[in-house]
Amino acid sequence: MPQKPNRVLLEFEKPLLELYKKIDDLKMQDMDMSEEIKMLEKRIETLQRDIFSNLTPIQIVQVARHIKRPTTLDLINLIFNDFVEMRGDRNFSDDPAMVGGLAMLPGCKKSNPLGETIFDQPVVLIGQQKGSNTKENIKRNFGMAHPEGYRKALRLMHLAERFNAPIISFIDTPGAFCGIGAEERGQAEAIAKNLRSMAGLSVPFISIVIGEGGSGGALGIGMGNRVLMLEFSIYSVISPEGCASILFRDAKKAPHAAEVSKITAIDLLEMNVIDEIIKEPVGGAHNNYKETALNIGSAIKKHLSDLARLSSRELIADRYRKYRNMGYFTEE
Amino acid sequence: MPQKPNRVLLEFEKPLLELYKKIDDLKMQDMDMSEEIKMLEKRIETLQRDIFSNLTPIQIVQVARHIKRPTTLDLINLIFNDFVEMRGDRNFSDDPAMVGGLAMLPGCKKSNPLGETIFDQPVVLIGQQKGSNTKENIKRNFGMAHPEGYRKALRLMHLAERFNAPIISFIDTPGAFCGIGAEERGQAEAIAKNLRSMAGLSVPFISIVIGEGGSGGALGIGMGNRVLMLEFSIYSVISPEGCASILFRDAKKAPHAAEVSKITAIDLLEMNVIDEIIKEPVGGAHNNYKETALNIGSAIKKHLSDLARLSSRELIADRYRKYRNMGYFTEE
Amino acid sequence: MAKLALHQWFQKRKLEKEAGPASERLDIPGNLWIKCTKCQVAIFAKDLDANLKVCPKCGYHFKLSARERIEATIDPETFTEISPFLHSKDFLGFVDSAPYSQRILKSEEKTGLADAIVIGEGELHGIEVGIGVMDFSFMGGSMGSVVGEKVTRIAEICLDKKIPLIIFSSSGGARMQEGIMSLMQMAKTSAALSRLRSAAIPYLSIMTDPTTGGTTASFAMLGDLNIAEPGALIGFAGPRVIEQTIRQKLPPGFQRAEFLEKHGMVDIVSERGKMKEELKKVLHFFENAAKT
Amino acid sequence: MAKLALHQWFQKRKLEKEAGPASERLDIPGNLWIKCTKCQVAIFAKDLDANLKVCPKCGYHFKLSARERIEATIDPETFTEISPFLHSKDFLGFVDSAPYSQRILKSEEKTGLADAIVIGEGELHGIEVGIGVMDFSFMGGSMGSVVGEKVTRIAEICLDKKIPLIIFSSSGGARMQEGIMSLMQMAKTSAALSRLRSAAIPYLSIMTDPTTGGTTASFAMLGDLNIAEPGALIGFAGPRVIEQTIRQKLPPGFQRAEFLEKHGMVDIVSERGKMKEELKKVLHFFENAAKT
Ligand SMILES: [Zn+2]
Ligand SMILES: [Zn+2]
Repeated sequence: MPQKPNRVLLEFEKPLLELYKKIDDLKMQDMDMSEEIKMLEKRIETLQRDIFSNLTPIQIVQVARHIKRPTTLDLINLIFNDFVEMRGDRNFSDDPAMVGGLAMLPGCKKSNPLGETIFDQPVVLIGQQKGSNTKENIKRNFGMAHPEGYRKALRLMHLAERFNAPIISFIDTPGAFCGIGAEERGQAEAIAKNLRSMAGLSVPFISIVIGEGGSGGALGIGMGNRVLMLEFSIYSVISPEGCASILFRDAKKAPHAAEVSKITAIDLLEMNVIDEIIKEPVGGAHNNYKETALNIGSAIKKHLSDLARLSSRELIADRYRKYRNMGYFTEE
Repeated sequence: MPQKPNRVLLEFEKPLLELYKKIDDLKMQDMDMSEEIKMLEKRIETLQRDIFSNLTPIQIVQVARHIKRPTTLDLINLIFNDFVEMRGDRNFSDDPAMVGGLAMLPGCKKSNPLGETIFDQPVVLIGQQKGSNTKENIKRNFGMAHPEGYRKALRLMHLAERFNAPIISFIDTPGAFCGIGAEERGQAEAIAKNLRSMAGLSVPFISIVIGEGGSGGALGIGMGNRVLMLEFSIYSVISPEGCASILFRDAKKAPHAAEVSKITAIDLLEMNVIDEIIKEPVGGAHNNYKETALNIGSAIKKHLSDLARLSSRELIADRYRKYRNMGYFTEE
Repeated sequence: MAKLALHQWFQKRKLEKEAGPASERLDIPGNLWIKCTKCQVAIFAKDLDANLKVCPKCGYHFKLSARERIEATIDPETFTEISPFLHSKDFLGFVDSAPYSQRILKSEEKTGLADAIVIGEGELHGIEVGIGVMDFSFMGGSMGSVVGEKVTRIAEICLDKKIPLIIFSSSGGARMQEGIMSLMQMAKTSAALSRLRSAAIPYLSIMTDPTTGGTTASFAMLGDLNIAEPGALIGFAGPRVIEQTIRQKLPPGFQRAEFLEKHGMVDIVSERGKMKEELKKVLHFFENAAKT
Repeated sequence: MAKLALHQWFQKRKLEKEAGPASERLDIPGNLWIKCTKCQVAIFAKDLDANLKVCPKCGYHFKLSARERIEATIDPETFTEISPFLHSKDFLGFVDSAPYSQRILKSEEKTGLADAIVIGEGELHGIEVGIGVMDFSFMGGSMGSVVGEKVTRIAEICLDKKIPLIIFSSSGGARMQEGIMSLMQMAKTSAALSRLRSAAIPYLSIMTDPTTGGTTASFAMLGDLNIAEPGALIGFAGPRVIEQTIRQKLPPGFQRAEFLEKHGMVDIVSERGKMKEELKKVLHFFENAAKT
């Protein structure tokens, strides 16, 4: 007997529940119901498309944090070949909340007089790593890195620079971890040093927010020449809950905080904080890992090919210009 | 009533005891005995000169470890001006067994067409720090640094490089500390990284063994373009006691181990491991801090002025040549 | 008063001083006597000022305003303010208990500053420097677009003129009313410092009470020397946030300047009274290193 | 046999294999059956060899000789040994329970090696590499002048030919019979690696059981990737020295490869059977990075 799928539906996806149930029922029957099932699946897709094209900011927050949302390692394994994970900061420990290593990006294109060559591009990868269940999340500290995570990332960035490989960072964290050990070992120092170092990197650097872009913890690996965001991911200086409880003195006002703080991909594109939005499959990235990976892979290739035209000096200047221009003020 | 001085005499200095006692007695008397005292002091000096010109290796070990021997900070304060101590490895902690900072070396000379200019040379200082009594020694961990000590030293070396200041290191350690924390935080990694980094330093670098040069812990800050040694200091791959108990299976054979391992300044000069021996005052460095500091200061100035003629590239090449040539082997 | 440049303010203050008691004194409760926050002793206001606002009894360091800090640090008559008329923009139309635009106006009135930092050029014991001084009384020293822009400008000026940069931090972190833009100021300021570093221009960071959040995790931690005032609270997360996260009390002294020194993040903890002398020694070193 | 270069040894071994059972087998007690050091299970010698000397039951990694390691790592018929005739010199005239010169001779006879490392060039999955392999059975893999010189030579060759360097370490540390000169090999080898690093030539360090002392505190820890075999003891000080210093028992797993991985010192802990594949992936990355 076929098992019922382990679906995690968000509050606003509840309208889908009935349709899913119908499909499940049809599948239990002895007769061939594949035609009916197909029709139902189409209706689900239409409904999903409908729902996901009208999400409120707080609903996007929920999608961005979805327990089944593809993680950094999920995407790495789908997008790249021959991933070699590298561990440790060479100082204190290996932080499971931050992963990274070497990999090959297949299918890159280079134009030359004779036409186009297709080749595998060596890249250095870094990213925060969440778990897909509670046990994994505990091991990964819910994607909240300690200073040693940021120092591991920095080690990998310097390695990339030495060997002239582009860097791709995957951002997915509620924030850098807050705790006694993190403060003792210099969480602020680690992030600050990463920011300064990223500014000076001589290789192409692309950062992609794939879920939660939580404040300094996200930015700590996020100063790419290009910053991309998955359609239903968020990027903010503070979580909507944190913002609500500090500024509105009421954690329940998180939906309002999400609204006014402008943390969705569309808002950030408008403010030029990010460069491109990467489309998600119908129903969100968790509904189709492969399609998500495909979309991200294409975006990486496009931007890498753009950045390949810049010299080291130009890459640094490009990055400086980008961040130099951030801010709104008047001068009179 | 004048106090009796707090003298620490080594076993082989015992012949001096009687003379010291006589002086003390004379000082207690009501009459003016200064002439007699002067004579006795002369006899002491002669005897000291005699004793110290015939020290065995294990006796030199004792002088090198003398509790009253001037420490790194003692010497820094006597040789340099405006010392600014800098703390911390920006990673984990500040290691009191390793000190360092910025200072000015007064009285440096530069030749130019119009004659000689005298100027203050900015230098970056690093060194292991022992205590002058048990309490201080506990605070300083007897001059045995943890990985964070080596990482602090590395931070200072990189700072020196960035600002084009020569580096002077003072070596005085029984060795890098052996313990659980030291292993956990990568004692071997920290020392190894320092060795590689020192090899590539673009600024003049002088290392001076001022007391105990204990193995990798000493070398971890000791890869100068010039390596100097105070007359009664030692430099070895393992302590005589360690060598005796491992190779001769009897810790009491330390005097023999000291003998055969060739660990004194004269031995090391012969093997070209060091470049110069700095004379100590009569009776050893602990008998006259000022004279010791003066001698070290002169040596530093001489070698700095030599090294000032080399470009960054030449400094690195000079250092490479120096260490590249170390070793005895045959090839047939 | 909001649009008063600092040199004008000094001028005004001089006139006021000559005319009678400075009106700024009025915002200290009781005017003449001040109770020490730490040891509770009553201190005559004039004595406290004469002691650079350090309690003569217990050594507690009261907060200094940006102007007081500049007076205590830069040689008299040598300070020139830069970009005094940069103002925040309420580009999100952000309203919490009050609209952001009103908050800004209120802070301007209260402090006489245009935002939470003053930047300028001046001399310290005769050595030319670029300086930035944050002021906690302007919205808790929070970093928004103006703080980020001014830190970047003074860094660029130092790069251009090849003079050292000194920044005194005092900040509760990012200015949430500017959303993601406040976060991006961390990237912007760190990028500016990256250029200084590549050009071997010295940068001294002095952290005062309190320095937390995005300020600590960007320019405040990036000094060639990191210096702190005694007892200053310095951290990534604020202590309350950490207590909520780990659900336990924090040990005494946690996140204080001395704690950071012990943990390797700060080179020097220097009393306010000795700070200028300490800076002079360091600047003198760098000045001579650049010459040789 | 002491003066036999490795390619000659391979040749000899090939002949012996064709002629009958290899004489080297005789030094394994009982010849046919070997008891696992860890799980005590009896393993048929041929099976152990076929499994790269990893216990099929518990995964315990027996030590490999330099020659076995090269066979397991470098493509057949591609290895060329370099400097096979470098010999230690007893320049101190050092005598402990035996004169150093006699110890060397004995080790040469026992191992068929000239010192505790073999270096050479070869291919790994078709990628040209320089390789150094230490052999613990030669005076505990201790590093004296010859080890230092050979590590330096192979590094210089890799620099010259722009090919990656791979070193398998297995060492008790410095060779005390060479006094200070053994210490100086740490400086010498690290300086050679500094040149490789500046030239962006990849260096992979593989630490096998045991790697301690001066070897760990120099070239073994300096890989662009640090790799280790499971269960390998890796440390600065040996466990006995630490126990004597701190006067307490060490926790289980202390200083083992997995411990170092947890503490951030090792990138990859790789089983012997997967090592070559792992190295291939890494080398492939670097080869392509150098091209683009
Ligand atoms: Zn007080
Ligand atoms: Zn077994």
